[in-house]
Amino acid sequence: TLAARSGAKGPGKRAKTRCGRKALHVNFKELGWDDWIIAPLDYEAYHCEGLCDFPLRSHLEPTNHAIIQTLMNSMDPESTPPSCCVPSKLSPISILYIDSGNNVVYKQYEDMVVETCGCR
Amino acid sequence: TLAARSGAKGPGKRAKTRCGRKALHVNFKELGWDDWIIAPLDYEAYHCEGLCDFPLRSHLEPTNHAIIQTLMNSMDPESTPPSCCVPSKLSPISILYIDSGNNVVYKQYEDMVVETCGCR
Amino acid sequence: SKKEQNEGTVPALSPKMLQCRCYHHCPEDSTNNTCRTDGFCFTIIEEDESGVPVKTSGCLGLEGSDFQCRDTPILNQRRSIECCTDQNFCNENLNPTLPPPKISGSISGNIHH
Repeated sequence: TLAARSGAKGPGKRAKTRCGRKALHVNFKELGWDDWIIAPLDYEAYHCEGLCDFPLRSHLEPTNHAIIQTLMNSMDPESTPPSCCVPSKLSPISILYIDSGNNVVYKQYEDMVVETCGCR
Repeated sequence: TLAARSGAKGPGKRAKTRCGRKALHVNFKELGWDDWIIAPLDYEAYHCEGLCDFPLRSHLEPTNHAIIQTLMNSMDPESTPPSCCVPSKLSPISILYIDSGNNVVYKQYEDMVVETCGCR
Repeated sequence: SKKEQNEGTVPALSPKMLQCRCYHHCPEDSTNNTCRTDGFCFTIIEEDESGVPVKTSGCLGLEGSDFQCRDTPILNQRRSIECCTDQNFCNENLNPTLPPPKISGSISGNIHH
Protein backbone atom coordinates (compact mmCIF):
# COMPACT_ATOMS: atom_id res chain seq x y z
CA THR A 1 0.00 0.00 0.00
CA LEU A 2 1.05 3.63 -0.38
CA ALA A 3 1.34 3.90 3.38
CA ALA A 4 3.77 0.98 3.51
CA ARG A 5 5.83 2.07 0.54
CA SER A 6 6.18 5.63 1.71
CA GLY A 7 7.24 4.54 5.17
CA ALA A 8 4.13 6.32 6.42
CA LYS A 9 3.04 5.59 9.95
CA GLY A 10 0.40 3.01 8.88
CA PRO A 11 -3.21 3.80 7.93
CA GLY A 12 -4.73 6.86 9.57
CA LYS A 13 -6.43 10.03 8.48
CA ARG A 14 -3.26 11.74 7.20
CA ALA A 15 -0.51 9.17 7.37
CA LYS A 16 2.58 11.09 8.59
CA THR A 17 5.79 9.90 7.01
CA ARG A 18 8.59 8.69 9.16
CA CYS A 19 12.05 10.17 9.30
CA GLY A 20 13.69 9.93 5.90
CA ARG A 21 15.58 11.80 3.22
CA LYS A 22 13.55 14.24 1.11
CA ALA A 23 14.46 16.42 -1.85
CA LEU A 24 15.95 19.91 -1.39
CA HIS A 25 17.13 21.50 -4.61
CA VAL A 26 19.49 24.40 -3.92
CA ASN A 27 19.78 27.09 -6.60
CA PHE A 28 22.69 29.44 -5.93
CA LYS A 29 21.27 31.93 -8.47
CA GLU A 30 18.01 32.16 -6.49
CA LEU A 31 20.11 32.61 -3.35
CA GLY A 32 21.73 35.56 -5.16
CA TRP A 33 25.17 33.97 -5.12
CA ASP A 34 25.78 33.84 -8.84
CA ASP A 35 27.92 36.95 -8.41
CA TRP A 36 30.64 34.86 -6.74
CA ILE A 37 29.79 31.21 -7.52
CA ILE A 38 30.75 30.12 -11.06
CA ALA A 39 29.74 26.47 -10.87
CA PRO A 40 27.68 24.54 -10.09
CA LEU A 41 24.80 27.07 -10.04
CA ASP A 42 22.53 24.49 -8.43
CA TYR A 43 22.74 21.08 -6.77
CA GLU A 44 20.59 18.51 -4.90
CA ALA A 45 21.28 18.86 -1.16
CA TYR A 46 18.33 16.77 0.15
CA HIS A 47 17.07 17.31 3.70
CA CYS A 48 15.75 15.16 6.52
CA GLU A 49 12.15 15.28 7.62
CA GLY A 50 9.53 13.07 9.28
CA LEU A 51 8.49 11.40 12.49
CA CYS A 52 10.94 9.93 14.96
CA ASP A 53 8.55 7.63 16.77
CA PHE A 54 8.88 4.44 18.79
CA PRO A 55 10.58 2.14 18.06
CA LEU A 56 13.47 3.93 16.39
CA ARG A 57 14.61 1.57 13.64
CA SER A 58 18.27 0.57 13.32
CA HIS A 59 18.78 2.42 10.02
CA LEU A 60 18.04 5.69 11.89
CA GLU A 61 21.04 4.92 14.09
CA PRO A 62 19.47 6.41 17.23
CA THR A 63 21.62 7.25 20.24
CA ASN A 64 20.61 5.92 23.64
CA HIS A 65 19.55 9.48 24.48
CA ALA A 66 17.29 9.69 21.42
CA ILE A 67 15.68 6.38 22.44
CA ILE A 68 15.12 7.51 26.03
CA GLN A 69 13.73 10.87 24.82
CA THR A 70 11.39 9.07 22.41
CA LEU A 71 10.09 6.86 25.23
CA MET A 72 9.62 9.91 27.49
CA ASN A 73 7.74 11.61 24.65
CA SER A 74 5.51 8.53 24.30
CA MET A 75 4.72 8.75 28.00
CA ASP A 76 4.05 12.47 28.08
CA PRO A 77 4.16 14.31 24.73
CA GLU A 78 3.51 17.63 26.46
CA SER A 79 6.57 17.53 28.68
CA THR A 80 9.14 16.09 26.29
CA PRO A 81 9.49 16.75 22.56
CA PRO A 82 10.28 13.80 20.24
CA SER A 83 13.80 13.29 18.98
CA CYS A 84 14.52 15.05 15.71
CA CYS A 85 15.10 13.76 12.17
CA VAL A 86 18.45 15.15 11.07
CA PRO A 87 21.28 14.24 8.71
CA SER A 88 23.39 11.37 10.07
CA LYS A 89 25.79 11.21 7.10
CA LEU A 90 26.75 14.04 4.76
CA SER A 91 29.02 14.35 1.74
CA PRO A 92 30.93 17.26 0.17
CA ILE A 93 30.64 19.07 -3.15
CA SER A 94 33.29 21.13 -4.92
CA ILE A 95 32.54 24.70 -5.97
CA LEU A 96 34.32 26.97 -8.47
CA TYR A 97 34.08 30.57 -7.30
CA ILE A 98 35.69 33.98 -7.34
CA ASP A 99 37.22 34.91 -3.98
CA SER A 100 37.46 38.35 -2.44
CA GLY A 101 40.86 38.82 -4.10
CA ASN A 102 39.23 38.21 -7.48
CA ASN A 103 40.97 34.85 -7.84
CA VAL A 104 39.16 31.87 -9.31
CA VAL A 105 39.20 29.14 -6.66
CA TYR A 106 38.07 25.50 -6.80
CA LYS A 107 37.31 24.33 -3.27
CA GLN A 108 35.66 21.29 -1.63
CA TYR A 109 32.90 22.28 0.79
CA GLU A 110 32.29 19.60 3.43
CA ASP A 111 28.85 18.37 4.58
CA MET A 112 26.81 19.81 1.72
CA VAL A 113 24.70 16.79 0.68
CA VAL A 114 22.60 14.54 2.94
CA GLU A 115 23.42 10.85 2.48
CA THR A 116 21.38 9.42 5.35
CA CYS A 117 19.02 10.66 8.04
CA GLY A 118 18.74 9.62 11.66
CA CYS A 119 16.88 10.43 14.87
CA ARG A 120 18.84 12.33 17.49
CA THR B 1 17.13 42.70 28.53
CA LEU B 2 15.45 39.47 29.63
CA ALA B 3 14.96 38.46 26.00
CA ALA B 4 18.66 38.94 25.28
CA ARG B 5 19.75 37.23 28.48
CA SER B 6 17.46 34.23 28.00
CA GLY B 7 18.55 33.83 24.42
CA ALA B 8 14.95 34.45 23.45
CA LYS B 9 14.29 35.61 19.94
CA GLY B 10 13.54 39.27 20.77
CA PRO B 11 10.17 40.78 21.65
CA GLY B 12 7.10 38.90 20.48
CA LYS B 13 3.94 37.47 21.97
CA ARG B 14 5.69 34.34 23.25
CA ALA B 15 9.41 34.91 22.71
CA LYS B 16 10.74 31.60 21.32
CA THR B 17 14.04 30.62 22.81
CA ARG B 18 16.95 29.70 20.61
CA CYS B 19 18.46 26.25 20.40
CA GLY B 20 19.87 25.28 23.76
CA ARG B 21 20.06 22.60 26.43
CA LYS B 22 16.96 22.17 28.58
CA ALA B 23 16.21 19.92 31.55
CA LEU B 24 14.95 16.35 31.07
CA HIS B 25 14.82 14.34 34.27
CA VAL B 26 14.57 10.62 33.53
CA ASN B 27 13.00 8.42 36.22
CA PHE B 28 13.54 4.73 35.47
CA LYS B 29 10.87 3.81 38.04
CA GLU B 30 8.27 5.89 36.14
CA LEU B 31 9.44 4.20 32.95
CA GLY B 32 8.60 0.89 34.66
CA TRP B 33 12.19 -0.28 34.62
CA ASP B 34 12.84 -0.66 38.34
CA ASP B 35 12.31 -4.40 37.81
CA TRP B 36 15.66 -4.65 36.01
CA ILE B 37 17.56 -1.43 36.82
CA ILE B 38 19.10 -1.38 40.29
CA ALA B 39 20.87 1.98 40.16
CA PRO B 40 20.64 4.81 39.46
CA LEU B 41 16.82 4.94 39.46
CA ASP B 42 16.84 8.42 37.95
CA TYR B 43 19.28 10.81 36.28
CA GLU B 44 19.38 14.16 34.47
CA ALA B 45 19.57 13.52 30.72
CA TYR B 46 18.79 17.08 29.47
CA HIS B 47 17.43 17.57 25.94
CA CYS B 48 17.86 20.07 23.14
CA GLU B 49 15.10 22.42 22.12
CA GLY B 50 14.64 25.81 20.49
CA LEU B 51 14.95 27.76 17.27
CA CYS B 52 17.69 27.25 14.73
CA ASP B 53 17.41 30.57 12.93
CA PHE B 54 19.73 32.74 10.85
CA PRO B 55 22.53 33.32 11.53
CA LEU B 56 23.49 30.02 13.19
CA ARG B 57 25.96 30.97 15.94
CA SER B 58 29.34 29.28 16.17
CA HIS B 59 28.58 27.52 19.46
CA LEU B 60 25.80 25.61 17.62
CA GLU B 61 28.51 24.15 15.37
CA PRO B 62 26.28 24.14 12.26
CA THR B 63 27.27 22.06 9.23
CA ASN B 64 27.37 23.70 5.80
CA HIS B 65 24.14 21.84 5.02
CA ALA B 66 22.41 23.23 8.12
CA ILE B 67 23.47 26.75 7.12
CA ILE B 68 22.18 26.30 3.54
CA GLN B 69 18.93 24.75 4.82
CA THR B 70 18.46 27.64 7.25
CA LEU B 71 18.92 30.15 4.42
CA MET B 72 16.45 28.25 2.22
CA ASN B 73 13.98 28.25 5.12
CA SER B 74 14.41 32.00 5.49
CA MET B 75 13.63 32.41 1.78
CA ASP B 76 10.62 30.09 1.77
CA PRO B 77 9.55 28.62 5.12
CA GLU B 78 6.80 26.62 3.43
CA SER B 79 9.09 24.66 1.16
CA THR B 80 11.98 23.98 3.52
CA PRO B 81 11.87 23.26 7.24
CA PRO B 82 14.50 24.90 9.49
CA SER B 83 17.47 22.88 10.69
CA CYS B 84 16.86 21.08 13.97
CA CYS B 85 18.22 21.60 17.49
CA VAL B 86 19.77 18.30 18.54
CA PRO B 87 22.52 17.03 20.83
CA SER B 88 25.98 17.71 19.39
CA LYS B 89 27.92 16.20 22.30
CA LEU B 90 26.75 13.42 24.67
CA SER B 91 28.27 11.61 27.63
CA PRO B 92 27.74 8.14 29.14
CA ILE B 93 26.36 6.95 32.44
CA SER B 94 26.92 3.60 34.12
CA ILE B 95 23.96 1.47 35.17
CA LEU B 96 23.79 -1.46 37.60
CA TYR B 97 21.12 -3.85 36.42
CA ILE B 98 19.92 -7.46 36.36
CA ASP B 99 20.23 -9.04 32.90
CA SER B 100 17.96 -11.66 31.38
CA GLY B 101 20.22 -14.39 32.79
CA ASN B 102 19.61 -12.96 36.30
CA ASN B 103 23.20 -11.73 36.58
CA VAL B 104 23.98 -8.39 38.17
CA VAL B 105 25.80 -6.34 35.53
CA TYR B 106 27.49 -2.92 35.75
CA LYS B 107 27.63 -1.46 32.27
CA GLN B 108 28.47 1.93 30.74
CA TYR B 109 25.72 3.14 28.42
CA GLU B 110 27.07 5.56 25.83
CA ASP B 111 25.37 8.83 24.78
CA MET B 112 22.93 9.10 27.69
CA VAL B 113 23.46 12.74 28.80
CA VAL B 114 23.40 15.84 26.58
CA GLU B 115 26.50 17.99 27.01
CA THR B 116 25.94 20.46 24.17
CA CYS B 117 23.29 21.18 21.53
CA GLY B 118 23.71 22.19 17.90
CA CYS B 119 21.75 22.88 14.72
CA ARG B 120 21.84 20.16 12.09
CA SER C 1 20.90 -16.24 24.85
CA LYS C 2 22.38 -14.17 22.02
CA LYS C 3 21.64 -10.96 23.89
CA GLU C 4 24.08 -11.95 26.71
CA GLN C 5 26.67 -13.02 24.13
CA ASN C 6 26.61 -9.52 22.73
CA GLU C 7 27.37 -8.13 26.15
CA GLY C 8 30.06 -10.61 27.16
CA THR C 9 33.35 -11.40 25.49
CA VAL C 10 31.87 -12.60 22.20
CA PRO C 11 34.23 -12.74 19.14
CA ALA C 12 33.79 -9.64 17.00
CA LEU C 13 30.49 -10.19 15.17
CA SER C 14 30.49 -8.88 11.65
CA PRO C 15 28.19 -5.86 11.88
CA LYS C 16 24.63 -6.03 10.55
CA MET C 17 24.48 -9.92 10.63
CA LEU C 18 20.89 -10.53 11.55
CA GLN C 19 18.28 -10.30 8.80
CA CYS C 20 14.73 -9.32 9.74
CA ARG C 21 11.41 -8.89 7.98
CA CYS C 22 10.35 -5.24 7.78
CA TYR C 23 6.97 -3.67 7.04
CA HIS C 24 6.14 0.08 7.27
CA HIS C 25 9.31 2.10 7.26
CA CYS C 26 11.98 -0.16 5.86
CA PRO C 27 15.37 1.40 5.13
CA GLU C 28 15.49 3.22 1.78
CA ASP C 29 17.99 0.71 0.37
CA SER C 30 16.13 -2.42 1.53
CA THR C 31 14.76 -5.04 -0.86
CA ASN C 32 12.09 -7.73 -0.40
CA ASN C 33 10.99 -6.22 2.90
CA THR C 34 14.28 -7.24 4.47
CA CYS C 35 16.54 -5.22 6.76
CA ARG C 36 19.79 -6.09 8.53
CA THR C 37 21.00 -5.20 11.99
CA ASP C 38 23.65 -5.80 14.63
CA GLY C 39 20.86 -5.98 17.20
CA PHE C 40 17.30 -7.32 17.19
CA CYS C 41 14.35 -8.02 14.94
CA PHE C 42 11.05 -6.70 16.29
CA THR C 43 7.32 -6.76 15.72
CA ILE C 44 5.04 -4.20 17.33
CA ILE C 45 1.28 -3.84 17.42
CA GLU C 46 -0.13 -0.45 18.29
CA GLU C 47 -3.26 1.60 17.82
CA ASP C 48 -3.00 4.34 15.23
CA GLU C 49 -4.61 7.75 15.73
CA SER C 50 -8.06 6.40 14.87
CA GLY C 51 -7.70 3.42 17.23
CA VAL C 52 -7.08 0.88 14.45
CA PRO C 53 -4.51 -1.79 15.46
CA VAL C 54 -1.45 -1.63 13.15
CA LYS C 55 1.28 -4.26 13.12
CA THR C 56 4.75 -3.20 11.92
CA SER C 57 8.11 -4.90 12.06
CA GLY C 58 11.74 -4.29 11.32
CA CYS C 59 15.25 -3.97 12.74
CA LEU C 60 16.47 -2.44 16.00
CA GLY C 61 20.10 -1.63 16.57
CA LEU C 62 21.95 -3.23 19.46
CA GLU C 63 22.50 0.20 21.04
CA GLY C 64 19.38 1.02 22.97
CA SER C 65 17.72 -2.37 22.55
CA ASP C 66 17.75 -2.79 26.35
CA PHE C 67 15.34 0.15 26.43
CA GLN C 68 13.33 -0.27 23.23
CA CYS C 69 12.63 -3.98 23.69
CA ARG C 70 11.34 -3.37 27.22
CA ASP C 71 9.26 -0.36 26.15
CA THR C 72 7.46 1.54 28.88
CA PRO C 73 3.87 1.71 30.12
CA ILE C 74 2.21 4.67 28.38
CA LEU C 75 -1.08 6.29 29.22
CA ASN C 76 -2.62 7.36 25.95
CA GLN C 77 -1.90 4.54 23.50
CA ARG C 78 -2.10 0.74 23.55
CA ARG C 79 0.97 -0.96 22.10
CA SER C 80 3.12 -4.03 22.57
CA ILE C 81 6.58 -4.78 21.17
CA GLU C 82 8.43 -8.10 21.00
CA CYS C 83 12.11 -8.53 20.01
CA CYS C 84 14.14 -11.58 19.01
CA THR C 85 17.60 -12.52 17.81
CA ASP C 86 17.60 -16.30 17.60
CA GLN C 87 17.51 -16.59 13.80
CA ASN C 88 17.07 -14.60 10.61
CA PHE C 89 13.49 -13.35 10.12
CA CYS C 90 12.60 -14.53 13.66
CA ASN C 91 10.17 -11.61 13.90
CA GLU C 92 7.88 -13.39 11.42
CA ASN C 93 7.00 -15.71 14.31
CA LEU C 94 6.36 -12.94 16.82
CA ASN C 95 2.72 -12.19 17.53
CA PRO C 96 2.40 -9.41 20.11
CA THR C 97 -1.11 -8.61 21.22
CA LEU C 98 -2.52 -5.27 22.29
CA PRO C 99 -2.59 -4.89 26.08
CA PRO C 100 -6.09 -4.64 27.57
CA PRO C 101 -7.56 -1.13 27.55
CA LYS C 102 -5.70 1.03 30.06
CA ILE C 103 -4.97 -0.42 33.49
CA SER C 104 -2.30 2.05 34.77
CA GLY C 105 1.09 0.62 35.57
CA SER C 106 0.94 -2.47 33.34
CA ILE C 107 4.19 -3.08 31.42
CA SER C 108 3.90 -4.15 27.77
CA GLY C 109 6.88 -5.45 25.81
CA ASN C 110 9.14 -8.41 26.39
CA ILE C 111 12.17 -10.14 24.97
CA HIS C 112 12.24 -13.54 23.24
CA HIS C 113 15.45 -15.53 22.95
